[in-house]
Amino acid sequence: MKLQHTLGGLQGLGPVDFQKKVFVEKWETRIFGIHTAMMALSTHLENSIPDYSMDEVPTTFKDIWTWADLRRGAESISPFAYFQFRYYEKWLGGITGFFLEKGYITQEELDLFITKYLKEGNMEELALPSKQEDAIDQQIIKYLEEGDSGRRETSSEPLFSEGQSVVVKDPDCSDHTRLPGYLRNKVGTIELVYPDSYAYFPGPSDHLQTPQVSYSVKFLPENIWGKEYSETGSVVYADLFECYLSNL
Amino acid sequence: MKLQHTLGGLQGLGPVDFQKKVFVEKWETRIFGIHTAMMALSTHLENSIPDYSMDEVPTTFKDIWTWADLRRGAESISPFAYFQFRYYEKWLGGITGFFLEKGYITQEELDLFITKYLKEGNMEELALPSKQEDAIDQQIIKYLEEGDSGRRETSSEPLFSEGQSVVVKDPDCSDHTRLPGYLRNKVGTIELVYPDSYAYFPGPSDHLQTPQVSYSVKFLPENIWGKEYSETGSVVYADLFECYLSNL
Amino acid sequence: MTIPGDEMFNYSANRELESSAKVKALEALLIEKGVISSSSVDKILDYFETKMGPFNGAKLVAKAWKDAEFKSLLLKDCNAACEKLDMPTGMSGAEGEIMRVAENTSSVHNLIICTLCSCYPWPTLGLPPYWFKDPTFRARSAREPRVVLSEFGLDLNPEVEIRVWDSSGQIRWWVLPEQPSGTEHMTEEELASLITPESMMGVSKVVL
Amino acid sequence: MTIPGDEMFNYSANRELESSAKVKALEALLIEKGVISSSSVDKILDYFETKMGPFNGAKLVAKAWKDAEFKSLLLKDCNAACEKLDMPTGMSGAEGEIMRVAENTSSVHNLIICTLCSCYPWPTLGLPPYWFKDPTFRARSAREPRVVLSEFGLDLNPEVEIRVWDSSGQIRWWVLPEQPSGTEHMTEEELASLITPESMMGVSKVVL
Repeated sequence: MKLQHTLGGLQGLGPVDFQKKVFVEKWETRIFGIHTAMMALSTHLENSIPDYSMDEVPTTFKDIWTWADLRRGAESISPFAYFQFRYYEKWLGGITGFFLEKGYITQEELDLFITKYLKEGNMEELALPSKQEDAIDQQIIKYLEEGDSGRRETSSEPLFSEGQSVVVKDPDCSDHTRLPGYLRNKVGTIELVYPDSYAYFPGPSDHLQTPQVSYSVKFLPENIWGKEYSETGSVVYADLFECYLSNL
Repeated sequence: MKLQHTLGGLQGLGPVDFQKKVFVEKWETRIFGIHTAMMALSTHLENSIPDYSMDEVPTTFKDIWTWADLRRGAESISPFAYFQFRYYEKWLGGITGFFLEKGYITQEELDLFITKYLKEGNMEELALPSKQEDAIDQQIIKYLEEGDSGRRETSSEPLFSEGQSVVVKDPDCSDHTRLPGYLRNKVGTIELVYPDSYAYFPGPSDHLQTPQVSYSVKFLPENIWGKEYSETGSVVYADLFECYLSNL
Repeated sequence: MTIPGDEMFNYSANRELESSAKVKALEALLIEKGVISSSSVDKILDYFETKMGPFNGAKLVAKAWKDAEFKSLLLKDCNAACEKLDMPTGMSGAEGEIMRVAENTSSVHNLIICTLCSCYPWPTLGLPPYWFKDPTFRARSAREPRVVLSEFGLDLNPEVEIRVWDSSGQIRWWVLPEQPSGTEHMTEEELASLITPESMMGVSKVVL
Repeated sequence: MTIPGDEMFNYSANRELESSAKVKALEALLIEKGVISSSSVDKILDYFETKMGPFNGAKLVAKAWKDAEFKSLLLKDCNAACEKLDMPTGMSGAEGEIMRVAENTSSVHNLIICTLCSCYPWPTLGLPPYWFKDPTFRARSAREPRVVLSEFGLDLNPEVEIRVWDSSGQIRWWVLPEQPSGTEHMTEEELASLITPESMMGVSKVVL
């Protein structure tokens, strides 16, 4: 198990930082934008439900990029170092690593630009290269407006029914998962069988690209944290793919 | 659960740093020495098996200090920050915090000395105050030579016997524990019932100051990490106090 | 000893400067290489400033408070409810493909978390604030929601059941907060102005 | 991006200087206040340099290799075995009150770890080296001992069973390594000089 996948319930922490800003530094907006552009230009959208014609988008981006890929990169740091980075620093690390690894850019080019910008100072004022390509921006806005739904027609009967008790499986560690660590091996109750099936993005997330039934599962705190658990009057719901559940 | 108590089995880490030195900086030797002196001067030694006469030792130290106290202090940092400190940095933080909290020294005194030393530079050359007290050093050497055995006469029949399967309990999070997190809720086999009983030091470690039977318990990797566990041909043994075990 | 965790929002100027240069270098290279267009990032940021933000959620909540039929629809099918109102194009777009709303009442309080990352309903609430992404929030809210809420300044009556929704799957959850008393006479616009992103994720109530 | 974890043994000079000043200030104050004596720390360090160190363990191992009866005693009752030899006073002292030895053979390899902290048999092995205290070692050795040993340069035959001993209780474990072939003619002193702390914790073998 990766620590990043099992944060829920970790103890010995301090108070929450109740910072309401979305971005605390101006530069963070840019890496958010780059990530979102990559999501919108990902080749896998060709097979999405909205009618995207990815072949016609004049971008040189020719890879799959989803949340799962972002998480793989950002979470590949050792957990002992992971928490020394602010949220968007990890995005910056993961995304830069991806473009270097795939050969879109080289370390030399990157260093050259970084040195240049650092030398010129007052970064916010410096202009970016001008190379406008409206059709790219149109695809990006289309993606933002039409999205990439994981909902698929139901293809199989649900294995579990509402009110049924289930045990959460404990599959092997993966690059990215949609199963919160603190629920592994725990007993819950099916609260709701979602209509239709759901798939997660292609890529490094267990085997979730196969559309499957998914459930809202209800967990009592005593079944997660044990009888000694002191906080009463609360309950946890999680949305879990069928592949994560088994019979009690 | 504190992350510091459940390191075993954490994944997504890098290579081990195979540093063979005991101390990587000269200053680390001093905090190790201070901690060990505190262990040797702890008031609880009055009740230890070796014949210590703590009342007669001319130290102003009048507290209990054991490994458990060191761990409480060193492990009280949020796990998200914990790993940013080297081993003896955490000792330095925990021990300094203890002396401040208990009023042996004040923050002002400490800051005054730190500033003075930083100003004078070349710290290794600076002399420490000279206040020799042979009887303190004698107690320290006596402690190093005679120790503080946790072994006690057997007072109760063992609840479990060799070859028996047991389940490890999952008690509430504490300041310090002797139960490795990765073994909680896992099934093992009693390999050996240790003769006599054992107590752990007084202080913040579950309820281990009560002498009790302890066991060497054998765990198969598939029972800890699941069937998917890929490394075969290994087995884990842990020494567990009876209070951590229950019937299968 | 300075605890590095304390510096979360106060890193050295140098560190921020380096990140700043690095992201600028990356964006410049991606434009030069034809991966993105020179206005792509600006277009995206503009979209979240003008079209998709907590003002959408606030509008839906205010409408639900005034219109019981709309409220039932919102709770039954959030995406269908969005289509009923005069909302921007894209309410079922990125990160809002399937949204569900949990209703706060006098006896039930809902809290939305994402322990694995930071799943958030973009069309109705915009982008997630830092507290939602904070690892300490993610860790503690799953286990001790009442204590965490109280640290946020929200002391709930012990009889109120807390329902924590961990957004681990494909559904993006958000909260229909309770209407504060004394606001019955207000217009939808007036009501909407009271509604914060925090109240729509369940870490605070709407107050007059 | 520099990963701070990579700096483990290479912190900034400033950081080390501050720790240095802080520990010196602490020691000075403790001396002035009469908590410890001005030579206490030096006496403790001297004890581990001259009396308690891996040279004791090496002596016991060398003796066990030459003397089968002594070896049985060492494996049955390590503390009793220490009393049989001409060892320094204190072999059952601090952190050696109850020691046990696990024997490596051609089919079994033992590895001692402490996932909770850094329990180590002081009288026979002295103080723990940094690798033993490394959180990455502690985390990985419990789950993938074979891979970790191989990273340490020790590739074990797949048929060899690895027994990992997590020192979670009151017993301080250490390893009786295998005697390398070709050393049968050596004296105990010659043998002892081959034996490293690493071999007595199971992350390496004794080699000629």
